[in-house]
Amino acid sequence: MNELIRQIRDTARRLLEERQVELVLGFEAGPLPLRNTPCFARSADGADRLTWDRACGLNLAVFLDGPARRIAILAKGCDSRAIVNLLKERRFARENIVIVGVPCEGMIDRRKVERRLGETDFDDARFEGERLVVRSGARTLELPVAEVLRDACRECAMPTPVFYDILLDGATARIPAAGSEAASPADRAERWQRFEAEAAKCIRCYACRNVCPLCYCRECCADQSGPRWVGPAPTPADNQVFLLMRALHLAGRCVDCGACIEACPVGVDVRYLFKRMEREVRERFGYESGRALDEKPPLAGYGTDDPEDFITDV
Amino acid sequence: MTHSVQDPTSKNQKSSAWQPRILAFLCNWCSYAGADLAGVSRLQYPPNVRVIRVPCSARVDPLFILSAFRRGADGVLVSGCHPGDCHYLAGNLAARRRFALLKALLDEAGFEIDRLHFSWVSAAEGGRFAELIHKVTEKVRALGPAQPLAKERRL
Amino acid sequence: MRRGTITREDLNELIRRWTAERKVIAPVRRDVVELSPVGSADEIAMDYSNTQLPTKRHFFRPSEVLLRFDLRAAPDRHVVEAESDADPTVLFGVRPCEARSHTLLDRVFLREPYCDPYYQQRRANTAVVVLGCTSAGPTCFCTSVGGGPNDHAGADLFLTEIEHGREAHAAIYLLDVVTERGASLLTGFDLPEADAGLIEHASRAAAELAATLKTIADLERIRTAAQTAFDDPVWQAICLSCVGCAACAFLCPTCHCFDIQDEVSGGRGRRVRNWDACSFAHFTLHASGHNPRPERHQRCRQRILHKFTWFPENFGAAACVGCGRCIRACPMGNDIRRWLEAIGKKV
Amino acid sequence: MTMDNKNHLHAPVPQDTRASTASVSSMPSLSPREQKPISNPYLPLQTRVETIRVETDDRMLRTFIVRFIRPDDVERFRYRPGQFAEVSLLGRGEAPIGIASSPTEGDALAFTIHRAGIVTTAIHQLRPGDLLGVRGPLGNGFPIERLEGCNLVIIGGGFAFTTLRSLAVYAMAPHHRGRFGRITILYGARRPGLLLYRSELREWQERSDIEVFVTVDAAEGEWSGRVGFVPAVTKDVAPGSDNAFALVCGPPMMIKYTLPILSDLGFPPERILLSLEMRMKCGIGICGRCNIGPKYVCRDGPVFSLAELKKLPPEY
Repeated sequence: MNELIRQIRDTARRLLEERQVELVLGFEAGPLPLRNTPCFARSADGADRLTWDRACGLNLAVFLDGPARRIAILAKGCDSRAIVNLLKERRFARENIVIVGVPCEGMIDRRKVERRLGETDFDDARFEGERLVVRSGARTLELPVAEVLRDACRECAMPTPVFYDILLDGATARIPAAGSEAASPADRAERWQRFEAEAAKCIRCYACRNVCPLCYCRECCADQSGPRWVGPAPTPADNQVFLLMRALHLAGRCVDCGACIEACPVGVDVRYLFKRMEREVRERFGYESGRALDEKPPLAGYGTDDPEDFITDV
Repeated sequence: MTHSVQDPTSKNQKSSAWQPRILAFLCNWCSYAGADLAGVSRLQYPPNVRVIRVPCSARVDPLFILSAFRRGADGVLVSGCHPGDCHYLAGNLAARRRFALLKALLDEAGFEIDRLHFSWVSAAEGGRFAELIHKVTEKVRALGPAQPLAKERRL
Repeated sequence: MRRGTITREDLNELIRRWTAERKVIAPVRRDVVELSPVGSADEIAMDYSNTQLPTKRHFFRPSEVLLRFDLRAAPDRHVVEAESDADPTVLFGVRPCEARSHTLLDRVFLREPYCDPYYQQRRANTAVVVLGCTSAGPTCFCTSVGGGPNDHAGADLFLTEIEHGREAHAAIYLLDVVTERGASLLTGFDLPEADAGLIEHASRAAAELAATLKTIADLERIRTAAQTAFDDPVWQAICLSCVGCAACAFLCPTCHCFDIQDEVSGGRGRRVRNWDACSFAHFTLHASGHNPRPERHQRCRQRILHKFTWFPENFGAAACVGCGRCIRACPMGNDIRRWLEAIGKKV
Repeated sequence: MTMDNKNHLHAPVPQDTRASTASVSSMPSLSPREQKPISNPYLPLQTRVETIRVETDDRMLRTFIVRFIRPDDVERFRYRPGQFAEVSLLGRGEAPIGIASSPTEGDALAFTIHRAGIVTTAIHQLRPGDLLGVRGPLGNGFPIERLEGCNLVIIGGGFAFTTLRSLAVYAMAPHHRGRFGRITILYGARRPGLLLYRSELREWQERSDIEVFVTVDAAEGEWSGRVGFVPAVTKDVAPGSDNAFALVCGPPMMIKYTLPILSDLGFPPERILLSLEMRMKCGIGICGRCNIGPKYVCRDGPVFSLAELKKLPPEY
């Protein structure tokens, strides 16, 4: 057991024993390699199940408005930013949650591993320093961790939470890579092809929406039936409208935690749309999602001198 | 699993018979009145625009716009009061943020963004409205029938 | 049942013949292994664990036109039945669990007196060539639900690799002719009889593989869960981290719920059925606002009991083939095997 | 409960293209393009709206009398009381609606439709002469054969009275009346303006061969009839349970309080029949949303005996 896991368990146990919280949200080992699953720890026993490694890619903030009144949550940098946004949107009371910040080394993109293997199944995966060793049947593959990290993690500027109640000592926090937002093709038709190809994969299971802590509408526009804005059929146009609307509804709110990409069972990845929204919001409105609790969300207000470069003039 | 919903006769070719169908959301207080003035002043502009009157440009949810394209509009125009002139003080300023993001998003996705226009037309600007419709219609016409996002052009 | 041997080379020749006269859909390795129409045998992956998506979408489309209508036509011609696209097809190289799932879906879609014509036509026009398993994936539990690496249910032809060969084309397979339809695929092909030793060897290998698969305890007893554990808190406990998406249902080879919607534009339109799932809250929502299953644990319970209690009651087998896709697909890492074990302790 | 297969919308599946559920490997041989046309249970039959009657003073319920456009569809749609149909408006969708008419009333069908969702709201906009799709008849209906020779106690509340009306009219028809014993009808609504089929109820009350009790929760206007909740009136009237069936349809609260009274009156659960409502799509037991445990309301129901329901989970 490594030092970080020991800290996590100790902290969880203490919070539960001191009755500061009823529940600690963390991760425990999942049924499959590289798949830690949410752990709902309510006792010292539960706390001892908690674990941590580079396969804790889900965003636990999705459970914050649920199963208990006072909750402690283990939060990576991106998770803590999601919590900031949820607090701004008054989803729960600040005093009811204890944020346990976990410095993040970056999470594995399972899809990248699968693509390297050419299989969705692997029997075993373990970390050996900066290498990931994956076994599938008789094949063993050694991959440098850096190559199979999520793009979001490779580009993450805030891997260590900036908003927390307790910050665990993670001297291992990685140094963020230089910002390298994946460039989109300059050619419009190529961009459309890319989007069309991603949207075509979508089966409309809504895993992306449902794992997203910020996608909490009581009734999603994709489910509304009167009027029916987005058809429920996984047809090209309906998928495209769904994905575009999701990106738009998360503009200025998405924290690039990557949970939706991780969740997708068929590998739809439209992170670049979300990144474009992030960039626009930053450049146009000077706003960073989840940076500070006292910054007003850009779409909750307006500016008198916002750029008008997109306006058709005559 | 995909259904062919496109009409092969009206797609892929910019025949002279084809006329773009443009949906315009006009705010009740300025742009709709501007359109009215254009009509009263007998200004000529292309008949390709179908107008939906809305109380304010801020009433226009991006979902309306995507839905219009999904249902086969070739172009969409949203027009409201000039910044500072909003009947509801700042509706158009709030809308401006949303539209900026929508347009950037569609650009990123590779949608032909010249199909989507935002503008400001006041109640006194009948001439400007006619000019705007000329400009928008020509831009959309140049692009031909909309393909991306369109589902229900012909079922 | 006739049993012969066939080399990969001869198999490729057969596939070439099939592609000339019908559609051949087979596993193809892209990013991961996917079912896809193929033009030649070279594209087919024969060395794979399982495809990302199940074969049900071939018979039961994610979105399917049930009828078309034109409100401008004469009143008795408003409705036009959707044209069939059930082309003659060979579904080649699918896993035994997939073929088994077809036999389960048959029980629903072809149950008398109603017969789903869209499903029926595709089923009637599709031959299934199964590739028996020689290894098991980490989520496989087919033996727990009546299947197995050598399960012939739903197969028209059944292939078992008996010699891997140094190079791909050198592989040798045992070929079982399971049905008439399978035999018709071999018309004009001289299939050498397999010798008893080979058959013996293949079935021993399959049995050994089956023995390595962990079985789920108490699965039989779970059939009584609706009676004995319907109100048990176990349902709330297992579904704590379920977020209510449909990844499990849409990737399940046997889940078959659907929705029917009309799409219309300018007087013309179509009535379409789309996949739907019991995990969605609006699945059972009445127009009045009443919902028989408003809570998440009720919906999880529905999913489990439908598969392991009620489907067996109605159709004589669990609505599960143990492919394990739901385990892999679950974004929250829920594992149906753990769920079943937890429930099994309560019945 | 037995199902009358003769009544179904389409011909049986041809033997050679039918997959047996018993044996898993009996699919037919494959020959290119061999597709027999089979009748399609998803296709609606087109009807034309003949008459529309506003039933209640809140205008939320209307009765639509419709007639098939193709004369031979009448024969394809032979139904029994208690069955329902997927009523559809092309472009809007389908909604499951109980058949309010009785097969004894001729070729026209009646649907009394509550305006609730998208489809029913659109149907309420229809005018005489408009088209309405009808897919069915679906469901088991009331078990007429079992009811034969028995007394019928028909208890309805609010707008759930539609299929009970079908049964009542069926049983009262001259050539059927003799097949049943005493017929007692108890029907209630919240107030007089919400009673369905008011003029018909008055006619029934004139008849000597049936007993009709109409009640409202609260009187208003010129109402001179009974005032009281259906369960209370049931207790009051106390229909005998000897050789009798109780057929109950109504809102959940009415059912909840009526059932114990029926038990007290000596009705065994096997002889209390209820007709259920559930969200449905396919109507033929495939799409999976109207189940109560292993039973599909669309296919195994909508009529269940209380004895059957007691064996099912309380999820409806």
